[in-house]
Amino acid sequence: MTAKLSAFPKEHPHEHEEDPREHLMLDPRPREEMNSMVLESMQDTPVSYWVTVGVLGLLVGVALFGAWGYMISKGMGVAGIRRPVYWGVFIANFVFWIGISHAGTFVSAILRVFKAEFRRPFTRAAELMTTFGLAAAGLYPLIHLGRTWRFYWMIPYPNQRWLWPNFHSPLMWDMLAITTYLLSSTIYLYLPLIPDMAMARDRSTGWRKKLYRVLALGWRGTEAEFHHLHTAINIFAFAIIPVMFSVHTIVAWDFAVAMTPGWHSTIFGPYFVVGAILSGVSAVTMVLALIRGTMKNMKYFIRPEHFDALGKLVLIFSMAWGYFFFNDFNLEWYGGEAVGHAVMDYHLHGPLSWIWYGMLVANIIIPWATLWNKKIRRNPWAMFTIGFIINLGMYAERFMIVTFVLSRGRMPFDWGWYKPSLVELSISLGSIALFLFLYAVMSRLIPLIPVWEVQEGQLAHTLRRIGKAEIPTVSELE
Amino acid sequence: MSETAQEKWGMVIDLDRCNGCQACVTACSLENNVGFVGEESAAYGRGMHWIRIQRYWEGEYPNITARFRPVMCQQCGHAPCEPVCPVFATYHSEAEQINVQVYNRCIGTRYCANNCPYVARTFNWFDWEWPEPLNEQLNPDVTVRRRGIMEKCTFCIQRIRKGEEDAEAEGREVADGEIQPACAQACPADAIVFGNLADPESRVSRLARSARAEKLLEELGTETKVIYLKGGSSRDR
Amino acid sequence: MPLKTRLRLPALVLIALFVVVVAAAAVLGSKSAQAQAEQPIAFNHSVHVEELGVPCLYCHSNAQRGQSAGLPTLEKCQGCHSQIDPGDSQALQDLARYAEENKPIQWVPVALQPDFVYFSHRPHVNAGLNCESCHGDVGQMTVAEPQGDMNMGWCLSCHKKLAPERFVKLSDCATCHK
Amino acid sequence: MSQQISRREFLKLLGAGAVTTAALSGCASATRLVKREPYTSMPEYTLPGTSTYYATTCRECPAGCGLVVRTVEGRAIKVEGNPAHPVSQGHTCARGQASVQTLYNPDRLQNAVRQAQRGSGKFDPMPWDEAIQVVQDALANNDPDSIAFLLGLESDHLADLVNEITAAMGARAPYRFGALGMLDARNTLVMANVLLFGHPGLPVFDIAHAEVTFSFGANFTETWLSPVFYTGAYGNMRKGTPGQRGYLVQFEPRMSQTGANADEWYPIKPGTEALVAQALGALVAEEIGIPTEGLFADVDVAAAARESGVSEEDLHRLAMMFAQSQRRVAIPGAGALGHTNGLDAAKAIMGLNILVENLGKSGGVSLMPESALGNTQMPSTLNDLTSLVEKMNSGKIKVLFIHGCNPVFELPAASGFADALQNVPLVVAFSSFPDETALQADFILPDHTGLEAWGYQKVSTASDRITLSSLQPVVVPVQDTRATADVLLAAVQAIGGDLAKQVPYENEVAFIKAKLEVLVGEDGYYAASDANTLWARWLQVGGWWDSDALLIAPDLTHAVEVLQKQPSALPAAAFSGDEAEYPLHLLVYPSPNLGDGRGANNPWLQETPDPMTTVMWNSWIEISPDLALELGVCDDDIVRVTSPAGSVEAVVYVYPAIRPDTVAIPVGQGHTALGRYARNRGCNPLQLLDIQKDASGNLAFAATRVKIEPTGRKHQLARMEDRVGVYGDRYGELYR
Repeated sequence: MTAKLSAFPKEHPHEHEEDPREHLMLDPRPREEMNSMVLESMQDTPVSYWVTVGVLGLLVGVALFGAWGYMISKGMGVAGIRRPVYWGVFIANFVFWIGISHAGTFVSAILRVFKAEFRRPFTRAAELMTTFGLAAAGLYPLIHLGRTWRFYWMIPYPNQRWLWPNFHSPLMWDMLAITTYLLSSTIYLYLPLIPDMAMARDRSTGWRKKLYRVLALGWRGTEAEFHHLHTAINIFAFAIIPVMFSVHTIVAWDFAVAMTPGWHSTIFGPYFVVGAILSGVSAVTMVLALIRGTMKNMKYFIRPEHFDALGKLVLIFSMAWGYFFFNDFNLEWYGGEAVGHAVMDYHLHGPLSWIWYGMLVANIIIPWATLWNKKIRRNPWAMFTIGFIINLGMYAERFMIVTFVLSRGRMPFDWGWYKPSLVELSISLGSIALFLFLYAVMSRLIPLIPVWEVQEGQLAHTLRRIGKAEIPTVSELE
Repeated sequence: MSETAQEKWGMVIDLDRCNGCQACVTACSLENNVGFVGEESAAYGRGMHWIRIQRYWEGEYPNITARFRPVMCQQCGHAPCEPVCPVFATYHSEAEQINVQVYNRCIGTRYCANNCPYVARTFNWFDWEWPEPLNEQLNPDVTVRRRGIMEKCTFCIQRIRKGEEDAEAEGREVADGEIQPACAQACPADAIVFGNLADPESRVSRLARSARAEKLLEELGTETKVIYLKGGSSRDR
Repeated sequence: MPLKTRLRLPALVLIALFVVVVAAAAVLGSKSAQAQAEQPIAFNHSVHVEELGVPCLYCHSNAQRGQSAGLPTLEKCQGCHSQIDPGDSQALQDLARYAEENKPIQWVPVALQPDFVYFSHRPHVNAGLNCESCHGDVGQMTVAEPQGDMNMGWCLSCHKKLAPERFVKLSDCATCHK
Repeated sequence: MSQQISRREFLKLLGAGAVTTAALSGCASATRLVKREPYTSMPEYTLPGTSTYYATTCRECPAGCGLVVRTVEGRAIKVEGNPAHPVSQGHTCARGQASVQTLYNPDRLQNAVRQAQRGSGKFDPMPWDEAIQVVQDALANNDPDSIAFLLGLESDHLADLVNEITAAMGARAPYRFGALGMLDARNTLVMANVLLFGHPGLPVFDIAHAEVTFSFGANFTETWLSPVFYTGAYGNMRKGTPGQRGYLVQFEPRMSQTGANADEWYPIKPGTEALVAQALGALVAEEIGIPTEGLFADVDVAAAARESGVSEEDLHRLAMMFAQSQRRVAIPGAGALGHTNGLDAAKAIMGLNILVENLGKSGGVSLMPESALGNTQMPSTLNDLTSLVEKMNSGKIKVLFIHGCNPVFELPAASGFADALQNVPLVVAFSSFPDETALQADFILPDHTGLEAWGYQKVSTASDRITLSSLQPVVVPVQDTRATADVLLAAVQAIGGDLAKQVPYENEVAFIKAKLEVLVGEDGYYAASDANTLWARWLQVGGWWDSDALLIAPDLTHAVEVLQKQPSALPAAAFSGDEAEYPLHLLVYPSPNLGDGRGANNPWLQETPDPMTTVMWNSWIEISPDLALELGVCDDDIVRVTSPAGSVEAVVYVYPAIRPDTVAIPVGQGHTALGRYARNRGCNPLQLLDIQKDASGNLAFAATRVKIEPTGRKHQLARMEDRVGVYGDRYGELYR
C-alpha cells in the first residue's frame, strides 16, 4: 500500500521526494546476510544490556514481588484503596496492560488479514507485546485479590465443597477470556516463529542450538510445511480477532454491567476496544523505536516508513477514540441524572481535574496536532514521544474510569477520594519492569524480526523500470 | 427474572423516632466482632461500621436542620452485589430471603462493594487487633474476619439462626419480636423494628404498610428489605 | 561446554529444591492437619461404651441441648471413679491426681470444625441421628480417633441423603457459616 | 450469706472456661492446637456453649439504666437493655453498649499499687492486705475532720456506706462530683426545684406524652440526666400516641443532636434563655387570660426578641402554640442553666410549666418520690468543692479518698484542684484505670468495673416510678481488683471499736442485703416475703421498682407564690473575658459518645462517630462558616483557643448550625492518662473555663469568652461523612 502511494512521486512535487529503496520490501539483501544480521542482533549483549536487564530484574523482584509479598502479609490496606473506592491503580493497570496486549493482535492479525505489507518486519515485536502485556495484566487480578492464596476458587473444578464458581460474574468471564486470549496469542506468536527457529537452529551452537532444535519442531522448510504453516497462521489470524475484541469488551463489561453511575453505559465495549488499540498501537511505535535505537542491525529492518504507517493508524484510532469519548461524555452531560452529573463534575472541576484535561490533551490534541505531519510520523523518536504521551493519556483514562467514578456514588454522604499508595506505585512500576524485562530477555532468545516473512515479502516486491520511472510491483503471494 | 422478591425477614426504621444517637452503631459493632481501626484509618474511609448514620443538613443557618438516616445493608431482593461475586461468597439465601456474606468463601475481589449503591459493605484492609483481654468480649457465634475479606450487615444472622433453632427444638413457630438484631435491640428510641414481613400480622409488616413507608433508592429495583418511615415535617409548619 | 555446565547445575539445584519444598510442605501440612496430640489421660472409650454400656449422652450430655456436646466434669468422672481403686492403671492414677488437685483435665479435641463453621449437636441429635453416624463406633476405639475429613461435601451429602425435603435450608451457606 | 459465697466460687469456675474459648477466637489453623478444659464441677444452669444472662446496672454514666448482660462460659459478650427496667426499658445507649470494653480494657490497673512519686506513673504492686492497712491507718490515725471522701455522682450503695462511715467517725459527709452533673447544671435545677416546690431532687419531664415541648438547651437525647430514658420518651413523643406527633422547639446557640431533631430550632444569644422564657410566659399568660404578677409581669417582649435573636412574630406564634396545646412542657436544660443567671433562667422556664399548670399531669412536670432506701444525696455545688480546695490548700485535709470521679480532668483547671492535691499528705484513689487523678495519688486501690461489681443504685435522674437498680457481677473479676466497699469495710472492721459497731457489716454484699431488708414485704414489681426470696428476685429482675408508673405532683400554689414574689427584672448573664479581647462565647458540652470522658479508652466508643459531626477518635471546635471565613480558617486547621483562664489547641470543624459569635468544643477527649486509646487525643475544653458561679453556687460553665488564633498547622479529622458530598461547595473556598 505504501509502495503504491509513492508510485507517482511526480504528482506531488512539493512533497519530499522518496527513493523507493527506502522501503524495506524494495531494498532486499541476500538471505544469508539478513539471517546473520538478525542472529547478530540476538547475540549482541553489551554491558549496557546486562545492566538494563539486571536493573529490570531487580525491579521485578523488589518493586513488584517484594511489594506484593508485603501487601499479602500486611493486608490490602497498604494500598490506597478505601470505602467507597474499592478498586484503584491495580485495576487501572490491569485494563492498561490488557490494552497494550491488543497491539500485537491488531497489528499482526488484522494487518495480516488485510495483507498490509508494511507489517512484515514488526509483527513479532508486536505479538510479543501481546503475550507479555497479558502476562503483566494477568498478574493484577491476582494482586488485587484480598486473599490471593484463594484465587483457585475461581477455577471451575470438581471439589469436596460441592461448589462451582459463579459464571454470572463478569470476573469469571474475564478469567476465561484472558486465559483464552493468552493461550491463543501465544500459539499465534509461536507459529510464525517456527521457520525462524529452524533458521537459528542451523546457525547456532551450544545451548541455543538445543533450545532452537526443540522449538523448531524439526522444521525443514519444505513447500508442504510452508503451506501448512500459512494455513495455520491464517486460521489463527482470523480466529484471534474476535477473541481480541471479546477480551476487551469483557473487561469493559466489568464496569458496564455494574449499576454504578458512570460505568453503566452501552458504549463501554467498543470504547474500550478502540482505546486499547490506540494505546496498543502507540506502544508498538514506542517499542519499535526502542528496538531500532538499541539493537544491532535493526535500522535496516525498521524504517521511517513503518513509523509513518503506524502514525496514520494512531491518528485514525485517536479520532475513533475521540468519537467514542464524545458520545460517552455528551450523553451523560445531556442526560442530567444527578449522580452522573456529580461524577462528571468530579472530572471537570474536582481537585484532580487536571488528569481529565491532561487526558484530552494527550489523546486528542497532541495526536491530531502532530500526526498529520509526515515528517513527524517518520521520525522514530518523535513517534516514541507521542506514543508515550498517548499511553499516559490512556492510562489516565483508565485511572479515572476506575477511581473517579467510584469516588462519586449514589450516597453523597459516603463519597470519598483516592490516593494511590507507595505500594501501589511500586507494584505498578514493577509491572512495567516485568514487561520490559521479559521483552529484553526474549529479544536475545528469539529473533524479533520474522526473517522469513521479510524475505518472503521482498521476493514478492520488485522494482520495474517503465520508461524513466521505477515502478514497484507486487506479485500475489500464496 | 423480574418476579417480586419473596419476603421473609425485614426491618422498618422510623425516621421520625430516630434521632441519630449512634447506639445502634456501637451495638452492632460489639455484637458482630467488627474491628476498630484507629484514627488514621478511620480518617481514610476504612471504618468497618456495618451500620452508619447518615447526617444530612437541610437549609441554611439559622433555618437549618439535620436529617439522620441509619443505613446498613438493605438486604436487597435483587441484589447488585450477588451476581458479580465470582465465587458465590455473597448470595441470596433462599431459606432466609436475605443477602448472605460467607466470610470463609470470600476471596476479596471487592466487586460487590463497588456495585452496592448503598455503600453498605466494608472490607478488612488489615487484621484488626483486640489487645488482650479485649478479645474476651468477642462473640463466639460470629466468625472473626481476617484480612482480605468483605463483610457487611447480616441482619444478625446468628440471632436469626439461634431463634429458629430454639423454636424448632421446642416445636413451635418463631414468635414476633423474638428475634432482634443488635441495632433494633439497642435503639433507645425504638425506631428500628425487625420481624417477618411474610407474616401480615407481625409488627414489622404492620409498620411497613404505613403511608410513610419508602425504600432507599427504590428506583433501582433492588427490592430492599429495609423500609424507612419518612421523618416528620420539621420545616413545613 | 562451559556455558552448559554453568547453566545445568543451578537449574538442577533449583528444580530439586522446588520438589523438596513442595513435598515437605505437603507432608507437613497433611501431618499437622491429621496428627492428633496425645491426650492427657489415655481415656478408654471401649471399656466405658462397649464393656460397661455407658450411653454417650451420659458424659456428653449437652449434645441434646446445645451446640457443643460437652465434656464430662471431673465431678462426673469421680462419681464412679471415687469408688474404683486405681490399682496400677496409669490412666486411673492420673485421674485420681486431677481429682485430688481439683484441676481441670485439658482434653485435646478429636472432632473439630474450624472457627468459621457453625455446628450444633442439638438439631442433629433431635433429628434422630446416632452418635456413631459421625463419630464412628467409639466402642471399638480405645482413645477416640478422628473420623474421615468431616468436610463440607461430607456434611452436604448427608443433608441431601437424609433430609432432601429440607435441602434448601440445609444447603444454605448461612446454615453453617455466619 | 452462704449463697453469696457459692456465687463467688461459681464465678471463678466460669472464668476457667473462658481461657479455652478465648483461644478459639484465633484463626482457623490454630484450632488444631486448642485444648478443651471442662469444669471440674459444673455450675448450675450453665451449659457449654450456651449463653447465660445476668441483670445488672450500667455504670458508664449516673443515669442507672438496667442491663441484661449475655455471658458465655464466663465471658461477658454483649450488653443488652433490661426490658423490665423503668429507665432503660430494654434499650441502651452507645456508652452502655461499650461497657464490655471497660471491663476487658487492656489498660486497666491489674492490682493495688503504690506510687512512690506522684505523677510518675511508676506503680509498685502491693498485696491487698497492705492496701487495706493503708486505708485502716489513714482512717484510724487522722482527725476525722481532716479526712475527706470525694465520690462520683451515682447515688449508690457506696455513697450510702461512706455516709454511714463518715457519720460514725464524725467526719464530713462525702463530697460528690462528676462532670456530667456539672455540665447538666443539676444543682441549679435542683435548687430551682427546692425554691419552687420544696423538693430536693430533679424534676421528671413527661416528654413522651407532650404535644409541644420547649427545650431550653436540654440535650436530652444525648447526655442530659438520663439519655436512654429521655430518648425513649422522645420516640414516644413523635410516634407513641396514635394520631399525635409531638412538636419540639429547641432554643440553644449551638445545634445539639437534640436540636437537630427539633421541629424548630432557635439559635438564641447565650445567656438570654431567661428573657425568652419570660417573654413567652408573659404572652402565654395573656393568651390564656391569667393575671401576671412578679416574674411574668411587665415583660418587654420586643426587648427580649432583640436581645435573644428570636423575632417577635416567632415569640407570639410559639406562645400561642404553647398556650393552646393540651399537653405542653418546658425543659430548663444545661445550656440555659449554665450561665451566671442560670437559677433565674431555671425559675423562668419552670415558670412556663407553672403558668400552664401541667404539674403532675400527663405531658407535664412531676417529681420522683423518695425510695425506701432513703433519699438520694445531691451533688456537691461548686461552692462546696471550692471550700474543699481551700481546705486542701490550707493543709486541713490530711487524707483524701477519691472514687468514681476524675476531678483533675473534669474540674476546670481554674478551680485549682490539681495544685491543691499536692498539699494533701495522703491521696488514695479507687479508680479502675490509671486516670489523671489516680496518677496524682499515693495509692491506687482499683475497684471493680461495673460489670464485675455488686451494688445498688437509687435512680435519681429520671424514671417514671421509684426505681432501685441492682448490680451483680456478670463475670469473675478480670483483674486482681477489689470492691471499694469491701476495702473500706475491712479497714473499719480492723479498726474495731465503736466504729465497727456502728458500721457492722462484714462485707459489701452483707451491707447491700442489710439495706435491702426494708424492701421485704413491700409491694412492687414483685413482692418478696423474706430476705432470701427478695435477694433472688432482686438479682434476677435487676432491682426493685413500683409495678406502675407513679410520680408525685409538685405543689402548685407554693410555686405560684414564689413566682409572684420574684421581680420581673432579671440580672443579665455575666461573662468572663472582655468582649473586645475575647469576642466569642465558648460552649462546652459533654460528648454524646464519650460523656464525661470516662469512656474515652473504649476503642469502640472512640470509633463510634459523633452524631452531629461524624468525627471519630478526636475532638474539635465547632465554628460557624461565617466566623471561619472571618478568621481565615477552614476544616482541619488547628487553632489556639484562649480564654482568661487557659488555652488549648483544637481542630476546626466548620459547623453550619452554630451562632457566629459562639464556638463549641465537646468534653471527653484531651486525656493525658487513662490508657492507650484515650491518651493525647483532642483537647479538654474544661481547661478553658473560668470560675463563674450562678446564684445556686454552681459553675456557670457557659460564661467564659474565648478568642481564636490560627496556628497554621493542620490535622485531618476522621469523619464518617464525606465533606464534599455533604457540604458540596456550599462554603466555597473553605473546602479547598
